Amino acid sequence: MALIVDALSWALLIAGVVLGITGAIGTIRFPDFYTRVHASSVTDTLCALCIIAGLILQAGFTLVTVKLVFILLFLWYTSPVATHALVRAAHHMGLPPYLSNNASADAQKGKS
Amino acid sequence: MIESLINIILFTMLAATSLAVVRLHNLFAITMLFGVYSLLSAVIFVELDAVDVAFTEAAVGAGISTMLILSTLVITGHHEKNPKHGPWLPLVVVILTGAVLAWGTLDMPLFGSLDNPIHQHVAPRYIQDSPEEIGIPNMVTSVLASYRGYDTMGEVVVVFAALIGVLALIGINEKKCAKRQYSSDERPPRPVLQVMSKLLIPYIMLFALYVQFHGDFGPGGGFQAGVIFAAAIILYTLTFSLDDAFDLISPRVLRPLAAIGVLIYGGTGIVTMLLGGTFLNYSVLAGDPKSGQHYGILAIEFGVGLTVATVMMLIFYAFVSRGEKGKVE
Amino acid sequence: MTEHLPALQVIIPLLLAPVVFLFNHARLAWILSVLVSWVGLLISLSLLFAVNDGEVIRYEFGGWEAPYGIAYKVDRLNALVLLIVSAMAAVIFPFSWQAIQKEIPPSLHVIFYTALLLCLSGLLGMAITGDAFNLFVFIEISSLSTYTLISLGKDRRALTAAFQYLIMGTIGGTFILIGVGLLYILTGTLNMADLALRIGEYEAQESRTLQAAFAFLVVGIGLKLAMFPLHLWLPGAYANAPSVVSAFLAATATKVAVYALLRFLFTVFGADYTYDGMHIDYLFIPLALISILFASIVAIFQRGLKRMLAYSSVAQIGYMLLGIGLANESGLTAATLHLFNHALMKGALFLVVAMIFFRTGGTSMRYITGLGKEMPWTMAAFVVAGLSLIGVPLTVGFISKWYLILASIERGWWPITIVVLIGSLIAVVYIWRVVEAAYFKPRPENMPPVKEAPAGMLILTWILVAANIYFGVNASFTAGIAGAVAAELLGGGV
Amino acid sequence: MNIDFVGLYNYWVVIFLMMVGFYTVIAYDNLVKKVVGLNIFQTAVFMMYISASKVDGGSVPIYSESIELYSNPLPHVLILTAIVVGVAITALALALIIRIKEAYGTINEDDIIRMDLEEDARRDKL
Repeated sequence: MALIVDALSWALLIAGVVLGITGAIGTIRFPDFYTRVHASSVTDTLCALCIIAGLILQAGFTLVTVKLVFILLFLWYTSPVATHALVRAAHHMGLPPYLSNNASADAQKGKS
Repeated sequence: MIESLINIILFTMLAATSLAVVRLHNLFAITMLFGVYSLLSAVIFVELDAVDVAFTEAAVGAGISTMLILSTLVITGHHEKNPKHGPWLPLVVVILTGAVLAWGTLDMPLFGSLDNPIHQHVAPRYIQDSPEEIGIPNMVTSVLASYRGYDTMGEVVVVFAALIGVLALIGINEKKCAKRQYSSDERPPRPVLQVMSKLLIPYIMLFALYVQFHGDFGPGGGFQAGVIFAAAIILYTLTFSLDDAFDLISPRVLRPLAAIGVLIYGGTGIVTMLLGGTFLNYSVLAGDPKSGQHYGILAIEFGVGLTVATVMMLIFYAFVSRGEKGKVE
Repeated sequence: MTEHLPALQVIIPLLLAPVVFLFNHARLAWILSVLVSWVGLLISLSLLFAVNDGEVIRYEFGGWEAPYGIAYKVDRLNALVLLIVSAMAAVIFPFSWQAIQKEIPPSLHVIFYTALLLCLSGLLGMAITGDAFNLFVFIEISSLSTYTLISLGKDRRALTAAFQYLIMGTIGGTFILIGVGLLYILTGTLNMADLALRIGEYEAQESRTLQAAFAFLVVGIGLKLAMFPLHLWLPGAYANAPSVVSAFLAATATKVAVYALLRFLFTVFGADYTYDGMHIDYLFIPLALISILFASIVAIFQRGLKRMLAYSSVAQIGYMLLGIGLANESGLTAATLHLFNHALMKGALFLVVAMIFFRTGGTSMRYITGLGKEMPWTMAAFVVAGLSLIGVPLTVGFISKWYLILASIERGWWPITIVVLIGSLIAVVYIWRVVEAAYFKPRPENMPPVKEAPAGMLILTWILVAANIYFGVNASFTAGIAGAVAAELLGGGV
Repeated sequence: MNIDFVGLYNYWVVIFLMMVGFYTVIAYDNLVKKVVGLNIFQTAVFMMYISASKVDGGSVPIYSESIELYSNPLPHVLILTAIVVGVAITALALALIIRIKEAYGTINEDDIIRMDLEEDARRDKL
């Protein structure tokens, strides 16, 4: 039983780490601001879920579990709002999104 | 082994981040990277067992400092001119100094060894006796509030002095804006943000109270609690408007509270003096020295929390009102 | 209550600052500050008399014994510096009310007094504490309030001067923090007396870490006391701050920094390590000589009176460093004595500047021309204090220089004597420029007529001028204390 | 001399950070960037203290019956104070920068020095 829990927890942790790295790569490699925000949101959601679930399995069911669940809840609550605020601010500043090939020149201008 | 590896990796990341901060020219980007740098420092502090410090660094370095730099950039603009003179002279000075220093470290006591003199002389007393003498498990709080309580009072006065400086320099413009909050085009309503932060703010305040009163048992204390409480009001100001925040907590209320916080701390010391102890000797506050210590720490932590929270809010108000409403008349 | 005197010395101004801020009433703030400064003077006098026979007063905060808690320790050196700071406050605080009416907008008067009280308590706390980290905390209290006070100056340059001082002061403060940290890493304690006991082992080993700590502390404190190549912040800060602030800072801030240097060099590291191990004399003597000559010459060419006096301060700090560098009892006596004497003369000179500003609205040479007839008492005070700065016999300036010359002859380095004399001659030149303009040139046509300064301001300035002469004629009290301090410092021990 | 890499690495990074901060303060003209540099410089010192407080195998200094070995709590207390001092200085410095911007119209040190010199030259003509 302990072995299964341990294996599951490690699987979750590794999945979380992979997702986190994916998000980081996306944030660097994607072409413009909006797509980058999109990439980074992976780390806030599924990556956070996997890592915290993995940690819960590691810690066993104690007070720490409750705290971890709270962390997850607040993370899920706040990061979409923060992303929303970020994108909204960028939109209001007049940053054009990267659309199709003929619009891309404008996007490049807006970014620089 | 794995601990040393984590340690080395984290420190290397910190060094890399600092280089990135220096090499960038957009001040907004520098500020955000500086926030990252602070968070990374906080992680290192956790890894080195300094949880209270990590908490403070995260709240102050990544939170308040970044916030203040951003609100300054709103006023000053965020493009750095290219420096006209070459970087060589400062670079040579810096590399030489660094080399001399690195040479000087070679016979430093090694990292992590229990035999180091730093762990031998004064520290064991705090570790072994403070749970008995003070009666609270968090040794950092014991040392902070009791053994070296006078330093902490100085720290509160430093915060107060910063407030005095900011008020002297930029002041808080309390004049109301002529109703532009929700109607004008440049500042449309923000339903998502406003609803969500309304839901969040009570929890932030609750957490601040928890940190304030749980500081004896876990990481936290007056300083961290004060910053978190101020963060709730800052969030409110950002999602609503400065005028709404002034209606909620007016600077006129906050100003005296900042002074009162310092006076609560000092007053505790005066009371202990009158009761026959030396300044800040809480043991005389009650018949039993241990409960005396408890009352004393409770009182001074409250003073710290009050001053820090009010000063942080006031400084934030000062910066934002300068940006939005211009000079104080 | 007498056993609490060391704590009360610092705590009364420290806690009155928030009280003043709370009442938010300018005149009340001034009255309270004046009362506090006078009470502070009484406390420091009684402390000085209590320790004058060589006794040491200790005070343990929180009731924790010394290396575990923070302790104050008052010996003759502490008491002397406390007396300098609180005596200057006792004269300058009453003076300030009229002076700030013309220099600081009324809405900031309460804030000005809050910052002034914080600065006073910071300086007093630096001068009395026996704990190395507590010293850092009080350095920062005084520095933060000093930046605020300087930035209250009228000209926009006050802002840049305050910013420059903030950057250099923070680097200095951080260097001190590094030095203290290295000492703590080596010994595991922060109490100065305890450090002195535990440091010997590393001194014998020639530990590099200890040498680094020494260097950081000397450079850090050197930034705070405007040691010659690190003095760049000082002229701008003194020249652009409100006049009262310049007077208070010139008379106290650098003195307290010199005290901190003495405390670390002699009490913590010990005279043997300082001179024989680290050869601080080879560093200080050349720096001191350069600063005496260079800063004095630069002072001649300054347009503004305040800037001139600021450069003269850099030169005077050179005399103190020279006294430390000469490494004998007369030299240290001269340095200690000059702390007191320089406070008296610079305090008086800057108060004169404040009065000139009060009546004419400016302090550059243009405004001084022909003032000898219009403001006779003010300019007479300037002349007497100026003579003291030059080092004319029967003034305090002479006593300090006398001991310096004595020390250089004892050490067998008579060329130093010549430099000291040349320094005095240059001082004659820059003081004479002002005297010439004030007495021997007519008032320019386009300048409005001026009246003599108000009696209250004059009386306070003349108290300092009289002290310049009194302690110059009868130096036995101050020289006695300075001599005992010097013997104690060189003898090591705590 | 036998150099212990792991035992001294932290201090070397501390020195590196200090020098990065120091370089930022002296080599750049933008005042905000100087303040950021100052902060990096101070953080480096925090790292030095906290590195020294760590004991191998030690634990967070919060008393618990099951734990024997704790890290040293005293440097934590000192650095808490130092962090607060740091933010106080940052706030004051930024307020000064705002005023400088309003008074000079720029926050570039070179330009400020130039404007001051020009002003001096004008006053000399008077």
